[in-house]
Amino acid sequence: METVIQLSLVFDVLLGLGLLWFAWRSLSCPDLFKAIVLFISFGLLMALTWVRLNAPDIALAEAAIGAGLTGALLLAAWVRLESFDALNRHDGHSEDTETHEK
Amino acid sequence: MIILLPLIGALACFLWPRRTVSPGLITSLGIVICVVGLGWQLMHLGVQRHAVGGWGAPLGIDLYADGLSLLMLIVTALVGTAISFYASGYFDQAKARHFWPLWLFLWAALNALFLSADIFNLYVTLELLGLAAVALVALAGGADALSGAMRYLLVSLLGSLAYLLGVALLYHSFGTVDIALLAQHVESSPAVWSAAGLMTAGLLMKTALFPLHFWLPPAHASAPAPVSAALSALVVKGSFYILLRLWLEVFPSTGSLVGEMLAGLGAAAVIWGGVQALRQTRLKMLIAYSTVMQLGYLFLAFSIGSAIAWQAALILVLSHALAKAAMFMAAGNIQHFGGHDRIADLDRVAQRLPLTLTAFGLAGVSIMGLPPSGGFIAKWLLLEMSIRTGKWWWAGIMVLGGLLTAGYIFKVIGRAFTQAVVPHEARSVPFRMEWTALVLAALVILLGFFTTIPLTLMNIGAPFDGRPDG
Amino acid sequence: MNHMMLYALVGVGLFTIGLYALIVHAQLLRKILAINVMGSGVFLILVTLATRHQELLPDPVPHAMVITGIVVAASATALALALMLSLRAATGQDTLIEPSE
Amino acid sequence: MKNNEQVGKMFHMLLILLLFVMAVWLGYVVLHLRASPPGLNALVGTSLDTSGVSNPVTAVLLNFRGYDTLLEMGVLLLALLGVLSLGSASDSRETPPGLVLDFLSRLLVPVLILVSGYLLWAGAHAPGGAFQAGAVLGAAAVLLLLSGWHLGEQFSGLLLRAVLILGIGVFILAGIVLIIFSGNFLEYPQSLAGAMILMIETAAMLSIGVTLAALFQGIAPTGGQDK
Repeated sequence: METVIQLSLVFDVLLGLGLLWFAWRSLSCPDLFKAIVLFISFGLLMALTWVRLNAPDIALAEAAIGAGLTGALLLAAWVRLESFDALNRHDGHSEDTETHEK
Repeated sequence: MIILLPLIGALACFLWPRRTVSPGLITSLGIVICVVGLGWQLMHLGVQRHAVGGWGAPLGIDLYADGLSLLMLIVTALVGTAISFYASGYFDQAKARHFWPLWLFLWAALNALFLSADIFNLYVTLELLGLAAVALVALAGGADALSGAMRYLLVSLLGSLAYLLGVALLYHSFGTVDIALLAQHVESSPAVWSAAGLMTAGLLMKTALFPLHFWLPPAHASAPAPVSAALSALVVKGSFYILLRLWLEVFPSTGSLVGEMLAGLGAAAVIWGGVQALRQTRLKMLIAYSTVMQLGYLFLAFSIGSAIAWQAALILVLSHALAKAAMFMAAGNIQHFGGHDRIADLDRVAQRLPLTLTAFGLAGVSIMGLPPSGGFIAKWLLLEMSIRTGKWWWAGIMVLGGLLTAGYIFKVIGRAFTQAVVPHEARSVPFRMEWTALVLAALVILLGFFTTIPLTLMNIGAPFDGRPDG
Repeated sequence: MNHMMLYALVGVGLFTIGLYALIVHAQLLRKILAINVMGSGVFLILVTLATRHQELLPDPVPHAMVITGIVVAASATALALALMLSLRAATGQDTLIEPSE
Repeated sequence: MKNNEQVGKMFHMLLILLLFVMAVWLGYVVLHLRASPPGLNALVGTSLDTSGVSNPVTAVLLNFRGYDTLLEMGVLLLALLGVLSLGSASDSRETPPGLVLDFLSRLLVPVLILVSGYLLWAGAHAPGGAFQAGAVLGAAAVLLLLSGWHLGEQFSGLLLRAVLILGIGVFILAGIVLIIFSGNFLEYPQSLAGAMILMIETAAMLSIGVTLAALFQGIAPTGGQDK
């Protein structure tokens, strides 16, 4: 019994740290595409957290809407941004997106 | 139901995009009739409470209408109808099909907001309001408007999240999200302070109180004219209304440090907004900064705190809504007429658009707080109360603010009367666009003579007695 | 008090990280991500606080609120992304611009 | 220039400090909330029998706080209106769907539709419900879009718009009809509550699915069909 509680505590700590880590990486990594992928993984971790918190309804919503749909929208938007960049480069006045990064 | 009507209107406009104008106008008139009906109910039957779904708080959501909500609904109905008429002349076919559903959604959100008695439900209406407003700003197209809209969206979302976090803390402290029930239970604790702080900060952001006003001028100035009118006249008042409700009913505020702080920020907004408005070279930017400034006045009431001060603030809300809508419409006419809104090149508008300029002038009278106008009564009451409560420094701020306002209003009017050297390629302004602006401006002057009517109306249910009355 | 409260702290952390990133980063897509992370933090707090008593079933009201919140957040994100793309098409930038005179 | 940088750095440090203080304070507050949260748990429990569904979350979403959900559908539709009003400044770059994607969509779409139907049905008594089901349906539609199936001409059609507003429309209509019958907006009579909720949810699911797909179309690169 003791060990089960211990184990679940370890699991919770790991999951919590994982959430924070993914969020931080997603918001700070210089590559936008990676950031989006990290964000989607973050959403899936959130879904896992909802299950852990006894909230399966939210877990479903988060996985479907939070991670899935938002993720799809983000990726779609990213592709559009990239194609703008490609177009610009083609026209000769290339502009580097990464300059806006800190 | 006042909320449903615009919603249905919005849906109808979305469904049949080719003929949006007539359902839009019919809906506007319908809302006016509904609001009048609600007013009649309130006057004869007193405060109304409606339990949606029949559950009642705390399980369900309650709608609640007293004098305060009624007054806000009336302002919205008046200005909203004017905006509808104005917009029916302003937009071309392609824009109109997007404008009408969005605008009616915005109206629905406002009405829902003024009637809600549930802080989580208020969150949803805030989001509805914010998204509608942002989409409307973006309707103008062009880099300025899009950037303004984007900034507005981010600020609005941030404000909502801060507000929601406050809601979470309150819910878990007291197990309810109903305003009246919260008012009975709330006691001072760190959680309540944090909730109050978070919600206030979030709402201030949306109300654009100095120094959180940075997003307002670009968004309001770059939007299409009827939208600017709606934003400045109504949308910022929505979050102000929630602030008022919260501090009057939920959080014990009177005489506290927070009230003084809000009033201090308000005073800063008056000065800063005034100076910035004087410095602008574009008419719509000037009017937008004037909004920042006039919003500052409202927050002075948080320090003075007496019932009369609150009433004065609400009269100011009413007159500012009318006057500012008229001003933005006038600016829209000028822009439509000359194709630009550079103040330096405003010459000869006086001869060409006499109605528009009269509207601008009349609205200016109220904004400056000169008699006879609603703005005068409101500012006079505020002034008197601040001196009577011994807080004369606010009176000083108000006088200084009045001078600044006079400065920028005359800057515009003076320019408009100078002779032009180069004749403009002018487009004619639709008849109803000029008249709508004028009617609104005339209303605000009339308000100066009939201040007692809104005063009686807003006291139904005694929302300012500092006591919850749920 | 139980160790579920850990997640409330994580929620606070997410809210803070998101706010930091929102202010510091100029790129709009990043700001949108940041807002979403902040939202997740708020939702986490909203639900976790309901689990303070383990013997009770989880409180469904915050759950419903969070589902509402998730849908609202997704809608707002969609609008934000569309705005960002239009802005990009209009200005060639993916950051906010100062209003021109 | 250097001066500017230093000011920026100081501002940055100040920001971190402020946020840190905020986080610690919030953490403290969160951990020290009043020990006895009343919650609405008990109340939901006792009212659940009369709500027409046995999943408490669905009961809250569709019955007790159904009005929130109504407005929320409004938010969703509004977002779509906003996206549409921005118009697609899209480049007309068509990517032919890969073989894998094509195959995947053929296989997955029917499964997803089935899943969404199940989620909708299960929502009454188990985790699930209109939003989750709608999202899955939306995912199916997005897959279709990705594999080159365009909404195209129909997109501006009356039929599509009718489906988009179906959810909120049925919701409002139900509310108004219920005013007449029970005196309160959205007050379900007990015997019909289950059926009405299912009806509203079905309409909502369809609308949500199509709205989400349309949102995707509004943003996605392959969405532009105007050459």
